[in-house]
Amino acid sequence: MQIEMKGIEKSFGTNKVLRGVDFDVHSGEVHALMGENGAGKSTLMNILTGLLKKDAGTIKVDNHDTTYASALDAEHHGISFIHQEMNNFAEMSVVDNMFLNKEIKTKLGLVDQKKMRKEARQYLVNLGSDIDVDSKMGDLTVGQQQMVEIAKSLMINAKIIIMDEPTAALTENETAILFKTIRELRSNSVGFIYISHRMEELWQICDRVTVMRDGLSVNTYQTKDVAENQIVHDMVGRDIGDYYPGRHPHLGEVALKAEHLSGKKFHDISFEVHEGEILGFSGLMGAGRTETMRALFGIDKLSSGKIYVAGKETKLTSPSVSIKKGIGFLTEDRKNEGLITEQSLEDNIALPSIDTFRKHGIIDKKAEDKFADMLIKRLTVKANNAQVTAGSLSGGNQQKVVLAKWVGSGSKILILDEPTRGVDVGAKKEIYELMNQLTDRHVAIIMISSDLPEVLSMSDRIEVLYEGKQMGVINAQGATQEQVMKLATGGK
Amino acid sequence: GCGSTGLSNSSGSSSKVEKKAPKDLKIGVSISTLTNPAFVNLKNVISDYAKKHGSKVIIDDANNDTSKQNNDVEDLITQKVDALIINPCDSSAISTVVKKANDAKIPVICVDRSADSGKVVSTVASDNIAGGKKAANWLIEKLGENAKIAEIQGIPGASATRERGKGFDSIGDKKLNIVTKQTAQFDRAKALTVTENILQAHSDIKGIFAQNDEEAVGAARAVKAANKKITIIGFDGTLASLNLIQKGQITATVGQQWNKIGQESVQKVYDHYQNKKVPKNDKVAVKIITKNNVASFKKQVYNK
Amino acid sequence: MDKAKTTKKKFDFTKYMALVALIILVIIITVLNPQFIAPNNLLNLLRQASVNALIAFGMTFVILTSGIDLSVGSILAFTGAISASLILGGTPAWLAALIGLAIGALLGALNGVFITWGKVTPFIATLATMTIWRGATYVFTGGNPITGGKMNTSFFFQFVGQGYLFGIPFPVIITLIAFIICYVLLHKTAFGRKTFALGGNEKAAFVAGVKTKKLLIIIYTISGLFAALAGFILTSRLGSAQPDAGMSYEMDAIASTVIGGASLMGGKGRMAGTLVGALLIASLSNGMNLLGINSFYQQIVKGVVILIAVMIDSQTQKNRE
Amino acid sequence: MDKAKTTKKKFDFTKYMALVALIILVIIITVLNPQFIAPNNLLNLLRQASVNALIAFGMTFVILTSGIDLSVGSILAFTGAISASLILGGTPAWLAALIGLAIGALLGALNGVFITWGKVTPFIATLATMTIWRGATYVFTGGNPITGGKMNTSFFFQFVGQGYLFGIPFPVIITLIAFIICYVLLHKTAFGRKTFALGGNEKAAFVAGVKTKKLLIIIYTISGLFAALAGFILTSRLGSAQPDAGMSYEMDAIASTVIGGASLMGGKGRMAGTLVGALLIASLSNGMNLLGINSFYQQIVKGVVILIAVMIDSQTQKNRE
Ligand SMILES: Nc1ncnc2c1ncn2[C@@H]1O[C@H](COP(=O)(O)OP(=O)(O)OP(=O)(O)O)[C@@H](O)[C@H]1O
Ligand SMILES: Nc1ncnc2c1ncn2[C@@H]1O[C@H](COP(=O)(O)OP(=O)(O)OP(=O)(O)O)[C@@H](O)[C@H]1O
Ligand SMILES: [Mg+2]
Ligand SMILES: [Mg+2]
Repeated sequence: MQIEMKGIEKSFGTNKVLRGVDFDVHSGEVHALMGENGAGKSTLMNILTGLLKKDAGTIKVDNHDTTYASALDAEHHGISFIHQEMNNFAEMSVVDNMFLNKEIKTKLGLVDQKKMRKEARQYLVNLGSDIDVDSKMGDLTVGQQQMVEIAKSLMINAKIIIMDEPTAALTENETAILFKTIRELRSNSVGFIYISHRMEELWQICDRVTVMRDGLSVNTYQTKDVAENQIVHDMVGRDIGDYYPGRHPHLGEVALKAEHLSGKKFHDISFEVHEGEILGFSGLMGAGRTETMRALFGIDKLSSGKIYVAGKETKLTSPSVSIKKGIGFLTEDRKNEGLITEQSLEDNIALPSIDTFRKHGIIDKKAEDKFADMLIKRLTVKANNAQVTAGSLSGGNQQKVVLAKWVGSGSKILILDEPTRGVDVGAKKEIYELMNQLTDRHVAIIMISSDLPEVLSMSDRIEVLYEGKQMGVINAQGATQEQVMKLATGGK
Repeated sequence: GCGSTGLSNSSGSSSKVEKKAPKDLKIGVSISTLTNPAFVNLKNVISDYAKKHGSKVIIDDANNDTSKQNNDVEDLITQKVDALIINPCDSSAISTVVKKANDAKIPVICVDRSADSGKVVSTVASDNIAGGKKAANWLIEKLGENAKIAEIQGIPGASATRERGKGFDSIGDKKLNIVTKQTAQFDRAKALTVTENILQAHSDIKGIFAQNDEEAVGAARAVKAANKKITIIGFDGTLASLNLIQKGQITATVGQQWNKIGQESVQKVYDHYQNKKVPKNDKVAVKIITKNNVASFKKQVYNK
Repeated sequence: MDKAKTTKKKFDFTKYMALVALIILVIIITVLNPQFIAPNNLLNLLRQASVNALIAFGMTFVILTSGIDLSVGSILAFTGAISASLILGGTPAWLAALIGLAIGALLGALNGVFITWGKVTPFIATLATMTIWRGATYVFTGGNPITGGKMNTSFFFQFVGQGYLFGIPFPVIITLIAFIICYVLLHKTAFGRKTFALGGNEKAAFVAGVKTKKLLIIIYTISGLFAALAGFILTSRLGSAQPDAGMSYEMDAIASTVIGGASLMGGKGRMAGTLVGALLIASLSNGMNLLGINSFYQQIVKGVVILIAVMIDSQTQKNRE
Repeated sequence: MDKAKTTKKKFDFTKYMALVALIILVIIITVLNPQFIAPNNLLNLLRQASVNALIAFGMTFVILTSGIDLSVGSILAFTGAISASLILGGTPAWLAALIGLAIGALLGALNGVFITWGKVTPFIATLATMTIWRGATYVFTGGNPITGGKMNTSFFFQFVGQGYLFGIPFPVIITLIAFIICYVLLHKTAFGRKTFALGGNEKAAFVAGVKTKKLLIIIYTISGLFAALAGFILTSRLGSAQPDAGMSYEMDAIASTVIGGASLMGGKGRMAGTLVGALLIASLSNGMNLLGINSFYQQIVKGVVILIAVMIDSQTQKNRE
């Protein structure tokens, strides 16, 4: 199968998102699609699979002009789309998720649960997965959910599989399994369109890469013939050099100290972080890093342990208490816990500090406006003004808005959970620079990251967790990926 | 026979009533609503009278819901009461359970409203149609023919609304100038609002017929607030309206003799179990209550 | 054998909270008044439950989609009145019933259209149609019950609400059949899967090719249809179409569904749960009548029982997570 | 100056759909019956709107959190009955009013507790308490209105519902003051911001330090408080506490809020919109009374108007996106 898209254009209202994109893919290759947040990658794929209508351009499938009426139509023609945001049904079982809208029916027209179960299990086994097909989708880890999605593509005998940031939430292990699967399928002449913000994956798994910028396709390369710099340059339109700015910490007093923290998914975690320090938390997905920090911040219950803020023992029973103590928490789930997407940047940014704008009980709107404008400028959020809704921004800019609100609330201790997940390289660099600026002003940062190069480059020390237990702490200076991985996989 | 398919799952033949004294009787009472003072009073009269004679009473309240009432009566039948006193929400809808009671050979007395079909020992009721006619005639007498009046109707579809309206309109439509008919759902607050609005649209009306006393009370408040002199006649004879008649804020009401209705209905049960002859219909007279006779009526019905 | 065992999930106690509550209730009432479990009373109870149960079956589909249908009571009254007047006018009762059902389905579909194409939230759309069809019923009937005439002589008409088959009230049999159909439809067909999917994640369902608008319209159609079926049965039971029939029935239906474990957020619910919920509510009313509890207190007890039943359910759900 | 201009958004017509609808309605009614805009009638209309408006103000907060409060009518009746019986018993009217308000607030808080700690969805929690407090009202009053005695002689009691200040009915003045307080509270204070945040994304608000449980309880308390205030005014207007007062008032309040642009999904709504919604509903009833429209048709018209108003709103919202 051969797909050729030419001169694709698309506008949302007055916002012209695609301005003439050329892209092609054929069976048996993995073709990467790279580009900054908001470059239009997902939109292009939505057009290909019939979820959106193009304004102009042609799509040729095996040299025939083709427009799919719906995602289902595209699937019938062998094109499967694994979306960026998990499009599944948390309350339904794995089988039901896999067979939704393509149920196997008995002669009576009822669903043939037995047959569906058997087939579902078979597809998963083929992928080397032992997921229980009767368990609720919502009970699976993100990686397992991803596997189910891939099994779904196999189920329809897809000739072309589109993966939109599949590894953003996968563990190293799961990523390895995924890549193995992709390679196998590729050798069985399945084609892939592979969207990712992770540079290194280009050379691990992709044959060709097309770079998009501002709704245009800039260049297409054979990956073996191109260097990272070139891709980055094409993506952001300029050279950004090494996007890890490096660390030059000046450590102050101990800002936060945790002793023997235990909770649902972690046991006996102790650590301390100094003013001006970035303490990295590494580990495989599900290692319990998020749970530890959620409990520390007061979102979930801590079953035991002591916390000292600036040397004094403190009970952080709820986020509001933690905020008062000068702690901020950028959650890993931006959409559900970080932002109120329907509300303005200003409302979002001012929320944790809203009580400080009270003047005789009334909000001082002018002061609030100024505050929001100042933070938007300082964190270089790309937005027309502070009144646009948070949901209308690209991922990287949304992340900066979340950072802005914690910076604005005067946090002396910032917990950043996957701060650059789903964020393009340009924005990534800006976020790293921001982190450096903050530590220069004596803010203590705890950074959870599943991105090893990021942890190694941006932390001063690295705590490694494995299955809820603390495996050890590594000085980031001179540490290697192997060192971290060894601890993260439980090795000593 | 037709086996187990049919309209009834019990069968049998009728037999003579076995004599029972009041103190041996368990009487099931189903009242249409207990949120209307008139029916609360009816309930009290029935239960006082029955208890005075040593009978047991079980009282259910249908909440103005015909199908709840059917359920209630079925449940009373299950409890094997000796007699049913039913104050139907609706004459037609009650018939099916009356038939069930007939099947179970439980005598039924209907109060205030009749049952369209099924065997009823006796129906004790005020004559609502006659009451409506009386109200119309009284207004004509008081205000003259073709006087401009407003009619405030009850809950659409309720039998009291239909019958009182039917009686009133049968005369009023011809001999009075009914400028507007609006519903206030038998509700005091709604009657207040509706009357305010009616006074706005028709500032020259001379009289108001409210289909129950709750509405009359609401109307009276609106009239008083607007500083108007308008003749108001209600229906029921509740304490609240009798008090306002004494104060001159309501001119009159079509008074039902709840005490008589309640006592008679229980007495019919007793008579039935003494094998006495019980009249099929006991129309308890309604009468126009005005300032002149309100005191004695109040004494008679409420003992106040 | 062994394989089947491993795939079987372990017994999930929390799924049966409503049933446990029902059993406890039945035991309490029976202890206080043994007449409660007399076969005759149980048949009564089932018949009393049937109208609400039927409405609740339709409501279950609606609630699964995170919708709500407040208009069921008005549709019940409107279609009941139309069927009754058709019978009076000489239409064969079975045809009148069919026409009533068809109109119920149509009004349900209309709700669906307002919700999908009109983009009005279900609560408001059905609040509006509740008012409209109630008004229409009053206009149609002139506020009078429709009764008498051929309604008293038609065997079919009488049988539907008042008849017995093998000693079991016919409405109970209808409800049982309806339950089986709904159960299969919801839990054993592609339609049911799509309903769950739509309720769980409407966007994802759409992406997966579920025709969400069409599905929603069908679901509201089902709700309207069941309201009309309940309406015909009620009309037959009462021997009369009351213009104010079915008022506030939506609340009991919703309560039954939620007691049965459905979530108003959608995506969660079971037909058997709804049936149990409807039985619980009917047992409560019937039981309190048998116990001679003052009707004022009945309301309080009912509210408290609903609250407790739902609270136990949500607490156990929480612990499960 | 310049800066202020750039941050100002351009005039957003779609925000004022409800107002446009109200104006159109007023024009239509006035053309058909000019008495409608007689000052006297307008004052009447405002007074008639006040009870619903007060309830709707409280409901706006609730709906903003994606909640719902079905119990307002029962709280109104219950607190009205308690205040009235206190006055009869010799308590000074102002104290009776305060006690009524306090109980209303308490019952509201109880709703909040069931919803937050009990984890019951607002619809079901308040459906249950609606039943419970209605039953309690019947028990308390024995089904009889509470009236007469000191209620007729207390100036304060009479004045609240029936008095005039500068020629304006006192309930209207109370409503106006309540509106200003609610407006400021919702749009100008941290409390209001948090309410919007909670409605927009409860989890995100919690992480941002909003005490969501406490906030929800306060919001249901406000709703209960306003229901009680409306109850006292209604009791005073009627000179009597009716046990069935306030029945189904929740529906009008919800409709007012939604017509005013609030979304039942939470996070969206405006106090001024709610006021306009309440005025629209009151104008509709008042106007149809003035026009002498058959009460059966009044219901149909009301349903249709609600449907159209909300549909226009959601359609223009769609275009805006
Ligand atoms: N349905 C929509 N309506 C309006 N604008 C949209 C819509 N979908 C996408 N956009 C806008 O189109 C632009 C391109 O979005 P798209 O999701 O295609 O970016 P992307 O390249 O996939 O970014 P990311 O890497 O963050 O996933 C963005 O500015 C986005 O805000
Ligand atoms: N709020 C939540 N509700 C349900 N599941 C969650 C929640 N947060 C995390 N999980 C899941 O629980 C498991 C434990 O993840 P956790 O986030 O604690 O690990 P982690 O080490 O922080 O990993 P990472 O942050 O890389 O996801 C993961 O599979 C995750 O998807
Ligand atoms: Mg994307
Ligand atoms: Mg995590």
